This record gives sequence, C-alpha cells and structure tokens, in this order.
Amino acid sequence: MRILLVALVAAAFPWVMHALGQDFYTSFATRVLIYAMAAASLNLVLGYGGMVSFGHAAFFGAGAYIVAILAAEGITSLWIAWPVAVAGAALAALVIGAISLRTRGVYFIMITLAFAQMMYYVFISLKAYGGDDGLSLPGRSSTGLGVSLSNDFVWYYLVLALLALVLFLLHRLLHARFGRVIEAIRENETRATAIGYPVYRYQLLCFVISGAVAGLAGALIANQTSYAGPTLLHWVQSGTLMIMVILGGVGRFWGGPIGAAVLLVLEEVFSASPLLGPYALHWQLPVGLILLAVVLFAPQGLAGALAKRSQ
Amino acid sequence: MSGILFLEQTLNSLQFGLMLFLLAAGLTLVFGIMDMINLAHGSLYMIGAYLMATLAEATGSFWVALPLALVATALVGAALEVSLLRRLYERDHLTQVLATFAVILIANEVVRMIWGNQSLMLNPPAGLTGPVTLPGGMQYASYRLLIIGVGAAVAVCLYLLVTRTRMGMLVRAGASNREMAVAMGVNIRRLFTIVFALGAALCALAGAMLGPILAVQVGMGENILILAFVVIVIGGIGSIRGAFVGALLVGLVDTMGRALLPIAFAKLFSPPVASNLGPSVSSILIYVLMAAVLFLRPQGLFPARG
Amino acid sequence: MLLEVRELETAYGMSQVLFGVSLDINPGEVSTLLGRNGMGKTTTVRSILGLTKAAKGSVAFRGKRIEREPPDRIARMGIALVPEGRQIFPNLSVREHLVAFAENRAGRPDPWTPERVFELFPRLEERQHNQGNQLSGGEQQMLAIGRALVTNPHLLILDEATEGLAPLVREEIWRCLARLRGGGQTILVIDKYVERLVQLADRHTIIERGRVAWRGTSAELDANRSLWHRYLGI
Amino acid sequence: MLSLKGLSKRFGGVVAVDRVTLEVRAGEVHGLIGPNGAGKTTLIHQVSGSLPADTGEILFEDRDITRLAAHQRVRGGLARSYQVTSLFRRFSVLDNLALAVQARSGSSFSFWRPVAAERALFDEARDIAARINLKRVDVPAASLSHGEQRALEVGLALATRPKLLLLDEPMAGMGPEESKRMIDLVRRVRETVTLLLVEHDMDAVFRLADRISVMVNGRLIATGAPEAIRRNDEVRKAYLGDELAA
Repeated sequence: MRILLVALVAAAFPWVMHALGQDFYTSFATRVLIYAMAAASLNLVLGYGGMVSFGHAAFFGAGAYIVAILAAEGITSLWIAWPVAVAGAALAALVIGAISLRTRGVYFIMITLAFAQMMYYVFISLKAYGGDDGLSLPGRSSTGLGVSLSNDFVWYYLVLALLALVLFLLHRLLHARFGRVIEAIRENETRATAIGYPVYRYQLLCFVISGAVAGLAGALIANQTSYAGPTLLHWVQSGTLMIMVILGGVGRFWGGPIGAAVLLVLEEVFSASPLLGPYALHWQLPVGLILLAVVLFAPQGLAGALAKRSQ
Repeated sequence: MSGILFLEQTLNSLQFGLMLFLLAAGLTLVFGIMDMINLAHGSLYMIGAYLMATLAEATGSFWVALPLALVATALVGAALEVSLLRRLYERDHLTQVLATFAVILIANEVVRMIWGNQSLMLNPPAGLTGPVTLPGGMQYASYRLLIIGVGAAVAVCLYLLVTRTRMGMLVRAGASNREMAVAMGVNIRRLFTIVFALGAALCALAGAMLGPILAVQVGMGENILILAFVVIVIGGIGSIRGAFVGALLVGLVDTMGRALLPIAFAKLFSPPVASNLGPSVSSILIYVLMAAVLFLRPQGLFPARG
Repeated sequence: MLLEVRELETAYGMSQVLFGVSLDINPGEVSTLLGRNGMGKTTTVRSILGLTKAAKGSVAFRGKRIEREPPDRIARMGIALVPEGRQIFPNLSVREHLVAFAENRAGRPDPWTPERVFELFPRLEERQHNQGNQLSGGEQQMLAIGRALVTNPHLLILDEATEGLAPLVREEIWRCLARLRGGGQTILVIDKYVERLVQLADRHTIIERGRVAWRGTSAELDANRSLWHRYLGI
Repeated sequence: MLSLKGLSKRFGGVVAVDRVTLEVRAGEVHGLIGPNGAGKTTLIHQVSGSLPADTGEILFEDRDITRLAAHQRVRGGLARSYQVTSLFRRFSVLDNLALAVQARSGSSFSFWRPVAAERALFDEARDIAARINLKRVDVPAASLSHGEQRALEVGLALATRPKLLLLDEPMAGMGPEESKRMIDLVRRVRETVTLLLVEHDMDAVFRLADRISVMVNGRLIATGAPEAIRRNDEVRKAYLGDELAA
C-alpha cells in the first residue's frame, strides 16, 4: 500500500512541478533518485552485510568516470557506456574487495578508505582526462532509439524506472538464500563458517554486487550533470554516502533512499534558505549537528524510527 | 641520478615522515587505548594551524606563538574529548566514524565563520627564510631543516615518554589490555584525556610547522588525516614504534616515488606514456604499500596486542 | 572486617549468574572460593572489583561501600587481582610490569618493591628485560602475582593461579602463598586443589550455581569429605 | 575415523597443544578431559579448522584435512559446537536451523527465489527442533533460556548432518535438570554420529564416553576405557590433584 503511494507521488512529481512552474525541482528530484540508488547499494554491504566500507565513492566515481572517458573517446551510446561502467565498477569492487576482505574491523574500514583514495589520485593524475578539473560530457548518453535523454522529463522517468528495478532486485536478493546467508554472516561470522558457509566468497560477491550498483548510479550522475570530477571519488563523498545510510537506517530496506532524500533536501534547504541570510553558506554546520544528533540519539535512523511508530 | 638530488629527497622524506609521525602518534594511541576511530584528528591539525597563524600575527613572533598555540589546541582537544568523544568509546566503529565525520563538518564551518574563506599566511621564524649550505655544498631551505630537527626531537621525547616513564608504561598497558589496566588501578579516563590533549598538541605542532610551507586553509586536515591513518595501519594500531616506522616509510616511499619514478619511467617508456604514468603511479604508491603490508601482515608491522 | 559482601546478584545480559552471594573476609586470613567451573566464582570476584557491575547487593571494603565505585578506584583502595588467564601485558617487559604499578596502597612499613619480588621469584629477575609475550606460562603466573604484590594491597585475590601449570611450578606458587600468609597478607584464593587449600587457608566458601552452598573452617571441610564429592566433584 | 598425529600449537612462550596424537573410532563417544587451560579447546579449534596447526597432521576418514578451510571440513562431515554459545541471536530458532540446513542442501548463491517459499528447508529445521526438544521455534534465539540455547547450539551442528561432531563443553553453565536433558540429547545423537566430547562435568563424561583421553599441559597423558582412566595413577595425580596420589 505504502509502496503504491510512494510510486504514485514519484510518478506524478514532474507534472506537478511543471504545473507549478518549478521545473528545477524535477532535476533536483532526479539527483535524489540517483543518490538513493548509490546509498541503497552501500546499505547492502554496510547494513545487511555488516561490512563497514569507507570507500564506496570509489565505485560511484568509477562509474561516472568511465561514462565520461568513453564519451571523450567518442562512445556515447548508452548501450555500451553504461554496461561498461557497471562492469568496470564491479571489477574494481572485485579487486578491492578481494584484498580488503582479508582484514576485519577497523583495518577493513581503513583499507577500503585507502583504496578509494588510491582511485581518487589515479583519476586526478590522468591529465588527459581533465586531471584536477574533471571531465565534462558533451551531453547525455544516446539511446539509439530516437528518444533523447536531454529532455529532463524523459531523463527523470528513466532514472526512476532504473531505481525501481534496482530496488526490486535488491529486495528479491535479500529474501533469497543469498540474502539470508549475508545477514547470517553479519550476525555471527564464526558460526556461519562452522555450519559450512565459505564466508569470504559470500562477502566478496555481496561487495561486488554493491559496487556494480554504485557504478550504475555513478553512470547516471555523470549523465545528470554532464560532468565527472575527482570529488565524486573523494573520501568525503564516501562519508556522505555513509551519512545517507545511517540517517535513513542501517540495514533497513528503505534506509538508503530515505537517507539520500533527507540529506539532499536538508542541504538544499540550508544552502538556499533566505532565513539563514549570510549563514546559508555554512549549510554544513546544521547538517553536521543533525548528523551528530541522529548518530548519538537515534542510531536506528529514520526508517527505524518510522518502523517503531507504525508498530 | 645525482647524489645531491638523492640527498635532497632523503631530507624531504625525513621532513614529511616526521610531520606525519606527529599526527599519527596521537591518533594511534587514541585508537589503541580506546579502540576509537577519530576522524576529527585532522580538524585538530587545522585548528592548531589557524591558532598558530593568528597568534603569530598577534604576537609578532613565531616562537612566542608556538607554545601558546600548542596549549590552546590541547585545551580544544581535551574539551572535545570530555564533551563528545567519551560518549563514543562504547559504541561501534561505524558510529564513531560518522560522529567524528560530523565533527569535521562542524569544525570546518566554525573555522570558516571565524576566519573566513581565505587561507591564512604563516611566515617562518625570522632568520630561517633562506637556504643554508650543507656539508658537501648542497643548498637546502633552513626552515625545512628546522622542521626535521623539531620533528626528530619530539620523536625522541615521545619515545622516552612512552618507553621510560611510568605514564608511558600505563599507556602501553592500556593499549594492549584495557580491562586489566583498570583492574590494576589505572584511571583510564583521566589517562586518556591527557593522551588526547597531548595528541592534539602534537597535531598543533605539525600544523604550526607545516603552516609556512603549505597553505593554512579549511579542509587542510582531511587529506593528511588519511595519510596518518595509512601510517598507523601500516605500523600496527596502538604502537608508537609502529607509527614512527610507518611514518618514515610513508614519507620515504611517497617522496622518493614522486621524485624518482618519473625519471625511471622516462627511461622505460615513451614520453606521453611516462608523463601520464609517472604521476599516477607515484601518487598511489603509499596505498599500494599499505595494501601490501595488510595483505602480508593483517595486524600491521608492530601489532600492540597479542 | 576487611571485606563484607552481602546478597550479591549479578547478570551478564539476560542470564543471571549470582543469586545472592554473601562473603566475609577478616584481616590477615586466607579464605577460598570453591566450586565447580561455571558456578560463579570468577563472577563474584569481578563483582567485588567492580569489573562487572552487580545488579543488587552490597560490598563494603574497610567499612566503605564500594559496589558503585569504578573498578580503578576500588583497585587503588587496595584490592589487587591475579586474574584467571594471567592477563600479562604482551608489550611490557617483566620489569615494567612491576615498576608501572609499584605503590604502597596499604601503607605497609616494609612494602613490596620490584626488587623484593625478584627475591621471591628469582626466575623473574633473570627474565626482567623480556616482554610479557615471551614468557612461559609459569613465568607469566609469577609475574601476575608480582604485579599484584607491588601495589601492596590490603586484599590479594588469586583466580585460578595454578591452572595449567606444571606440578613443580604449581609447588612454587603454593610456597609463595604460604610465605605471604606468614607475612600477614589477607588473601582470597580461587582454586581447585582442595587438599592443598585445606592446609593453606583458614576459611572456605563453596559456591554452587550462584549461591553459597557451604561455608566453614579448614578443619570442618577436611572432616566432611561428602562435601568434596557433592560440590567439587572429587 | 579421525586421527591426529603430532599436533602442536604455540602462543608466544606458551605451548597450548604439545604433539598430540589421538584416534577417534567410528561410532564411539570419545571423551576429552583435562584441567582448565590444558589445551582442549585449542585442540578443538585446530581440528575444526579455526586455528592452524603449527606442526602435525589431521586425518579425517583417511583424508588429510590439515590444510582444509573450516567450512570445507564442515561440508566433509566434521561439525562442532562452541563452549560459549554462538548463535544467530537475532534470528528465530527456525531460521537458525534452516540456515544450517540450507548450507548443505543446494547452492546458496541463489538471488531470486524467496527462502520463505522453500518448504523443505523449514520442514527439516522443524524436525531438528523437535529432536533437540525446542518447542518455541518462532522466537529470536537470544530470548531462549540458557539450556535451550545450549540445545540449539548442538542442533545447529546436527543440521549440517555431520559424521563426526566435536562437542565443546555442551553442559557448560547448566543446572542439574538442564544437564540431564543434555545428556539425554547426547545419548540420542550418538546413535547416528561419532562424538568427540570435551566436558568438565566428570559424571557426564564417565557415563557417556566409550573411551576417554586425558590432556594436561597441552599433552595427552592417557587414553582408555573409563574404568581404566579412573584407575590410572598418572591421571589421578595430574587431574584430581597431586595430593591424592601422594
């Protein structure tokens, strides 16, 4: 029931904004949807798998850069660029995960962080592809079907459909055998091994799937802004994705999307609010305070709080 | 490659490594004793540099401002520990990461509100602005030599503090087995506040010494924080000796990589390939080092526990 | 009375381990806590030291209530623990273990110092520059005792101090305890060598499933072998 | 069935397991006793694969498994329970057991079909719950009583259908009633599974075991029938207290 309502609101959103003459918000909403996908992918490893990855921006940024680099080389077809972005991010996740998952606890947090920084510096040093400045795309990917994605309406619905598809697949996965094993490993890794699960393999696959989805979200963000820059891979970006997940609710199905929406809306409100006057520039201050409050006093996140209320 | 270049780069490595050690020393003790990830450590470095720049401006003297900045930053650190971080010791690492990440956001904005968006200038102390001639005829910036001297002196003091004093023994005991240390009567909370304040003062020292070389600006703590984490992970969390070895290693690999790899690549590859490959490989070298160390020794080089 | 424990109840999460344990220790006497494994002996000790907070009951040490005090303060008031598993600091040398905690907490006229501990255990002096993780099990045990002694506690608690030791080393520990007793040290021992403890200690408390099942003197325990079988499985 | 040859393990200066050679025969209940800190649990860790052996080898059904990963040993029919209860605490009892059943029936790299629709998994899980006498199967494992958690601990190992089961102190921390029930359970289990039983409760061991090995200071000092062990001087000396023999 609630899902239908959400779907209805999401579907009607651009029309309502158009009618109100606020088309800007459709573009903003598209950004929210893309970050919702990235946050949901992080929630898979972080919330369900219990792997505190502090380098998720690496896969997000890799997806974006791959689309941008292919475009710079003249390949703009969606059918080539996006699958390559997803595969590239998945491959990065495979390599990073294969090494990182040998470690545990803080070492895992630190090594994923270090790998993400490594990718960050690799892209910065690619002078041919923009270096520090990043890389602009000539436009959105071409579909080859006579539909142009430069129309913000079309673009919004495509992103919405992809997000819905990704969430549906994640939902199936989490309730299938694989998802149960992933959660079991989070609950008690020792015991999972003792009843015969090759823990490492499950964690690695989970990590790769999550990286692939983040890569898709990255491909979308590059299209959204027609730009891929190193900040997409910076560790602060990884931190932002984690904030989204924890704001929304770690290990809650809607945690990622809710957190992404809340954080981006907060950012928008605080950075554009006339109420704050000259302090609007300092929007990170209230965001930091809110994050601190949530972490200290509502560790279940907003999805957790909602679930508690409806019980 | 000429001997002079090599010597110069060795000194640069040393200077960079020693400054990293100042940052990593506090971080590794905080990590080791309380099992706490503190991302806000970089913010203390930034705050230390800002306080130093302001105090140097106000007092007109680098040497008068330095102790004041150290004490002020230590107080900021102690206040942060008592008011917030204490609540996080019993929480999981994810919570610690996010809460201290929030502290970064807050600290950055507060610094912006107080000092504005422009970066601050911090001049090296009078008389140390020019180069000196080293034995062998090499010219080297005198201020950089000072950094090496200060860094080495602090490293020695810290080493003596940790290995020779009773407080150092208690700190090491706490880092390897907190409950047993408590059962022996160690007031871990107070000890930890002291360690934290000391760590903050070391951050301020690094910020103050590096201020004249790098820009004093918002966000300066973020990148160097990650390097400090790399150092302590390589060295083994909780180990001062590990932090020292790790810091020198990272300083050496990073500096030498940046200086020597492009030269090596220019000999091996065609110019366009070399000019692309050189910077990217050298910039990730320390991360490769860290991955390799963790791959072979998942607990770092000098694990404090077990 | 040096230590007065009254109706202590302690739980780990959902499972309650102690159901009202009471215990008295007089100055200068050696008493024991006996009972099979998992019966609550270690938990009793942890609750006295404040390492695990008791849910109910009271602990008074030298006339002062301590059940709400933090464990480090309790330790500084003069209770020292030789813990189960020894818990030697792997990154401190033998000498450092002794120097770091040396203090005259009980205000003894002839306090234990690192040097006196070396006289007690010459083996430790030979190995004084070795790190904790380089010691054998017996050496670790001596060091754990020495580390507790240098705090000069009013009350010394030994939890399974002979566990896993070779017979000869075990003998050395017994001899050491007898010597400490002779010096007037108040001691609480948890161990399972009842035959030995009957000779060494004054009074005994048997714990069974988190409750005190029996208490009495060495003579009484020695005379009542059915207790040994029923509660200690011997 | 299981044979250990010269197995050793050092931690720093302490030798936890010292050249242990031991044979567990198919169908028997083999008791392993010894004072605390004798190295029993370390030995179990080595056999189950959670600790590597410094030296020596482990043969299971004549196959060298010394270098096999823990999960591979489980798949080969070598399961274990833990001394400190180790469950999926937030999962229901049924989900705990179903997960263990799932581990050996078919691939778990399945991403589409909901687990809830797999009747067979849950039917078998219910069977095992009945075998270990757990009535409340829909509550989280964490909310069970200590005795019930210990039973589930054994149930999880049983669900992997082991040929040899390593039971690490199944009676740990149990009251007399609970112990009795656990002894009954172990009796039922032994009809189908070979057992290596580490236990402190001497009564239980002497009642259950066909043969008993005694470990002291990391070394195996005796192996034999319960009566022989009871009479063995060296065992009495080492285990029951040197004074008794003196």
